[in-house]
Amino acid sequence: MTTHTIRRILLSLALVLALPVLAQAQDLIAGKSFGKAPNEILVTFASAVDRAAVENPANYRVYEEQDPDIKLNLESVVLAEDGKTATLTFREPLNARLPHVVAVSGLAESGAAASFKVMKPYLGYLLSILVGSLLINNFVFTKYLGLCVFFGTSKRKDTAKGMGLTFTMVMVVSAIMSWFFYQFILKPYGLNFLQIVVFIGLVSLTVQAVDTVLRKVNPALFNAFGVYLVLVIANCVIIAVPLILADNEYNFLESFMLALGAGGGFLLALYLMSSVRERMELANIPTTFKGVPIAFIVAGQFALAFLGFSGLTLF
Amino acid sequence: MATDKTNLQLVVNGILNENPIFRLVLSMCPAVGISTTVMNGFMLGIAVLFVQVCSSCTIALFKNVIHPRIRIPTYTLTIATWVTVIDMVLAAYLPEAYAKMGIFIKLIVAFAIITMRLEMFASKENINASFWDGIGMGLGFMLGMMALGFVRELLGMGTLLGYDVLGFKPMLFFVLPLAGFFCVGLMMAFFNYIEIVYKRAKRA
Amino acid sequence: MKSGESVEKIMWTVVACLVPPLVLSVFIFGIQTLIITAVSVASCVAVEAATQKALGRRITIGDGSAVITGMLIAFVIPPGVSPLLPILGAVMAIAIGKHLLGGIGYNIFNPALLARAFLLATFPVAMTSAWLPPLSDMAIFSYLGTPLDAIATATPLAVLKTQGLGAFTDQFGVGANLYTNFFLGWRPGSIGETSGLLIVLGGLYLLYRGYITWHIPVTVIGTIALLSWGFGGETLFSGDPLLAILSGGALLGAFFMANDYVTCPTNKTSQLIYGVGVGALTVLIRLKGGYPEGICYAILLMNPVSPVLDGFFKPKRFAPLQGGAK
Amino acid sequence: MKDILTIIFRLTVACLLAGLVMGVAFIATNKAKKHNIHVNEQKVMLSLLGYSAKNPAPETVAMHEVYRYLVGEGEDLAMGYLLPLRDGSFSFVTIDLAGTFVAQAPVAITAEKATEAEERTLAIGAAIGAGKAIRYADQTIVVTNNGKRTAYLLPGRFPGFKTFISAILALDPNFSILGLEIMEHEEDPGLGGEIVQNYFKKQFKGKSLETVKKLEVVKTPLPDEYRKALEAEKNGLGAEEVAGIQEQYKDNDIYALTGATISSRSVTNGVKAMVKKFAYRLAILDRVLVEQHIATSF
Repeated sequence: MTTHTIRRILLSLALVLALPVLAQAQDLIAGKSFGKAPNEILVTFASAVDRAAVENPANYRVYEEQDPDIKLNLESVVLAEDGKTATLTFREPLNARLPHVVAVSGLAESGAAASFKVMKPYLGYLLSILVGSLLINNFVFTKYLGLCVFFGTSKRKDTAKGMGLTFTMVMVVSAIMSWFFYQFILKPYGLNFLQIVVFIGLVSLTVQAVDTVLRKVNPALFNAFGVYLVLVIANCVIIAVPLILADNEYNFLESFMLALGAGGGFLLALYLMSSVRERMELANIPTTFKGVPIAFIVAGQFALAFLGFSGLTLF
Repeated sequence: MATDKTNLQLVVNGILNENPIFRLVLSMCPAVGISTTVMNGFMLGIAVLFVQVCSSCTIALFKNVIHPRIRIPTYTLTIATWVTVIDMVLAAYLPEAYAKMGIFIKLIVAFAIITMRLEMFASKENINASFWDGIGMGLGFMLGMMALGFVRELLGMGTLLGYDVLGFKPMLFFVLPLAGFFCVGLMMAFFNYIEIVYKRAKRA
Repeated sequence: MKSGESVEKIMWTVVACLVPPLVLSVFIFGIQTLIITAVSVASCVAVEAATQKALGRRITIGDGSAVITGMLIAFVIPPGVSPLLPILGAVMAIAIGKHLLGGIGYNIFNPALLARAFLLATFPVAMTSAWLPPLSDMAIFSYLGTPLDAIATATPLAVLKTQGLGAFTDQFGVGANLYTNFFLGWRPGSIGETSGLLIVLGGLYLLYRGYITWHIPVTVIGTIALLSWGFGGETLFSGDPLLAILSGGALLGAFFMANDYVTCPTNKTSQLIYGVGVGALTVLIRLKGGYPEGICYAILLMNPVSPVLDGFFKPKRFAPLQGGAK
Repeated sequence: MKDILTIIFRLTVACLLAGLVMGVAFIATNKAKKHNIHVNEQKVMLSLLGYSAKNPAPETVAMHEVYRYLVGEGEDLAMGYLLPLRDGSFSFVTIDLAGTFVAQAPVAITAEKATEAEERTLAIGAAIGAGKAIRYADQTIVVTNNGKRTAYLLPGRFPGFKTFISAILALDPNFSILGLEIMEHEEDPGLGGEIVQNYFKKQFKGKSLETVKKLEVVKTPLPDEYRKALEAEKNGLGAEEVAGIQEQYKDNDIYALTGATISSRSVTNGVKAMVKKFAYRLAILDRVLVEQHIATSF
């Protein structure tokens, strides 16, 4: 146990120590990104650089972060007219989903070297988690979770709004708590098998806390939303989110985005469904289909429409 | 209060009158999500049956010592414990089936049906009745899942329990999870129809 | 419906507007398209009659709404598919999409597009590959009985998506020649994707008669053009807006599907927002999504938003208009 | 007050009971779980090598697991391999990025514990000394028969159309592909999901290293006779006939799945990268082993 902990601390220390190296590179490099073509990396230098040195592919060493021993085949480097932006063209397409490391040497007169990471922007990744759980993998229409509550509370728009908002709130709070518990208690001590009990306990606790606080602080709001709180516990989305977080080893921000997206997606689904169901009240629906069966059929049609988002990659 | 129903009536009640999927409209998520084959339905059914029976018996056994104010947390704890147990057992001994169920095994913990049965039945009845009620509910769920699985596997893949029956795949649509919405809706309507016809026949 | 004319008359006018593109497509792809359309229309009418009879309602196949749905289903699926597909599509569109929800005027999603989404999920291979190359010699019977694999080709948008711009210009040319071909319909695609000219003419006639209003078609096409110009190219504002409008089903969707009376909002302001939504989602799916063409899903995704929009801009509860399902 | 005390007391007892039940179940199942996962993997691997229940692997066949690590010291990176030695012990060999031998250190670990990631990390850490950070990279299984190498098994993961695809690739000693098995994927059913079908994944069989290096995806339809040969199990084609057809197509590109070019391309590129990287690294490792006279068990 102890050696393990020490090793972990050492590892993080090594990472921190490596940071200045990366930071140093910042002085020389103003910007870097993957190019529009699949086999390009664009590098912008902070100041004008020696053209001959920049355009010499031998000065570069580019590899995928996970495979530092395998150098990628750099075909050519072209410096733009402004003398600052260089386009690195490779013989084969790059895998832009993985971070790449570019090490440059012998550039300026002092022979300055720089090593930096090229990867898709992290903010884009966070946003794609949010949009992913909101639309692309909408928990109701494409993951088929939380259906009992979904069908139960989507009859009226007001109910749907109340339920959706309460739900999103509880979801975010409980997901964050679960994340802390998972990262700092369950995982380090090998108690993964207690996941279910701990997560459901945290959810109940959150619901109870929100209930108490709301009752004291804003009784009006409590009267409006209090009834939904009990329903939240019986909803599988709320327990699914922590389980997914644990499975995917998301970090704090990513977990927050996922919870927000899942809650927002649930709210969206509920709201759309409720306005559709209000409209359907006037319709002459066959007796055997009245109520829940027709709601299922409509939800199925929603799911067909949501297939349109499948395969969407935003960033 | 003790139930006046016989054990058999309790079981039949769970399967027909109060079928968790088609009549009580509870625990719909797996009914839509993973009822793609008979085997999936059976496996999840077994897990639910196990959790329902164990939780019902546990609660019926301890009903006198459970403090009424912490009733619900106790139920949740009980269910979560048994779900954890079945989760670990399936992961260890049936890894392939477990992989197919994915997250749904763990989600049994949030099945409204189980909590509801504990609150409405097991907390008031003796162990024997609770056991048979649990069996009825579990079987009702399992049979509902298997009926859905039957339709979807046959129409979607042309197989039953993995054996090729039709020799061709009629409509891929039915194995897509979203077809679950349509299948559940149509089957529910079908059972409503049967009920109407049955009542009419009884009156006549 | 703004004009005081009868539902039947409007419906049959719409049908008439859809006939010229159909006739043209017979010359482009052969008699196959006519067979598919006939099967589709016949099965829609049959399913409508059967469901109405089973539900004990008045049979209204004479009003032309089922005919329109049938034609539109045929217009949005590849012409090389088996005739079984439009039959299944008809069941989805008419029985499940329309009559279970209360019949004409009460459907939430556009029935023809629902059928397309359903078929695409059920027969992904046929629905994405059974396109026919345009005939060069007017031999309209050429493809009859030929196995699908031997003739299947790819639509311009699919080529653009999977093989890039280079392959696209190789196959379909550049500049004025490309636009003319696309405008006249000389390219692989579904019936509704072929001749932009005839679709626009049909749409303009409906506008002239006052059967549809300009709000939705203009906003849909405008948004598609604007966003494709902005984001469709290598750099910002270098996309090709004209190509974006002419390729795929953008025109058919804008004129004949997005403004279907039942599934679009009734209020003018909501219609404008709705049109922008359809256009934006179309471009989003085309550029970033998993499918080459997005207008089908864009309209389906905006359909359930229309009651929400109407609720925002028209505080009074409204009753669905009678009739007008397309 | 008394009420609260009773509640707390009963809740504690309930939690203890629940903990007891779960703990017992955990202890009872944990070993079986690990064992079964291992057995499953072995089964897939053996089937890739052509062994099955009817045709079991002979006793002389052995699998040797080689774990690759990234070793970091300050900002320098190097490759580290945990190798099983002929005498049954383990050794950690560090090779720098240019391919020169750096260090060798004996690792105190048993064969059984070597299969567990945590145990390995601890043992290697102890062996190479402080100041160095290690990160697990991947694992290769070298298969020997009577001490001669017969195959390499490479578990790998690469991006697909939707999420990651994980697969096991089997190579012969000349790096020709013996087989490919898709373990996990989330591609669309009916489209990209078809990558698990024999008519797709068996196309990779028999491709030599040279072919794989240039492997592309073509959109022409899969020829009928080839498809029949690929699905020989289903239609009972004779082994010789199958071999003949396979031979004829062995240098061809991969025929894309209809409607799922992106998934087909993902798998092809993934396989390509796996084979190329492995061939490159193994050449270096083998050279170092010979130079340093390290007697590995394979």
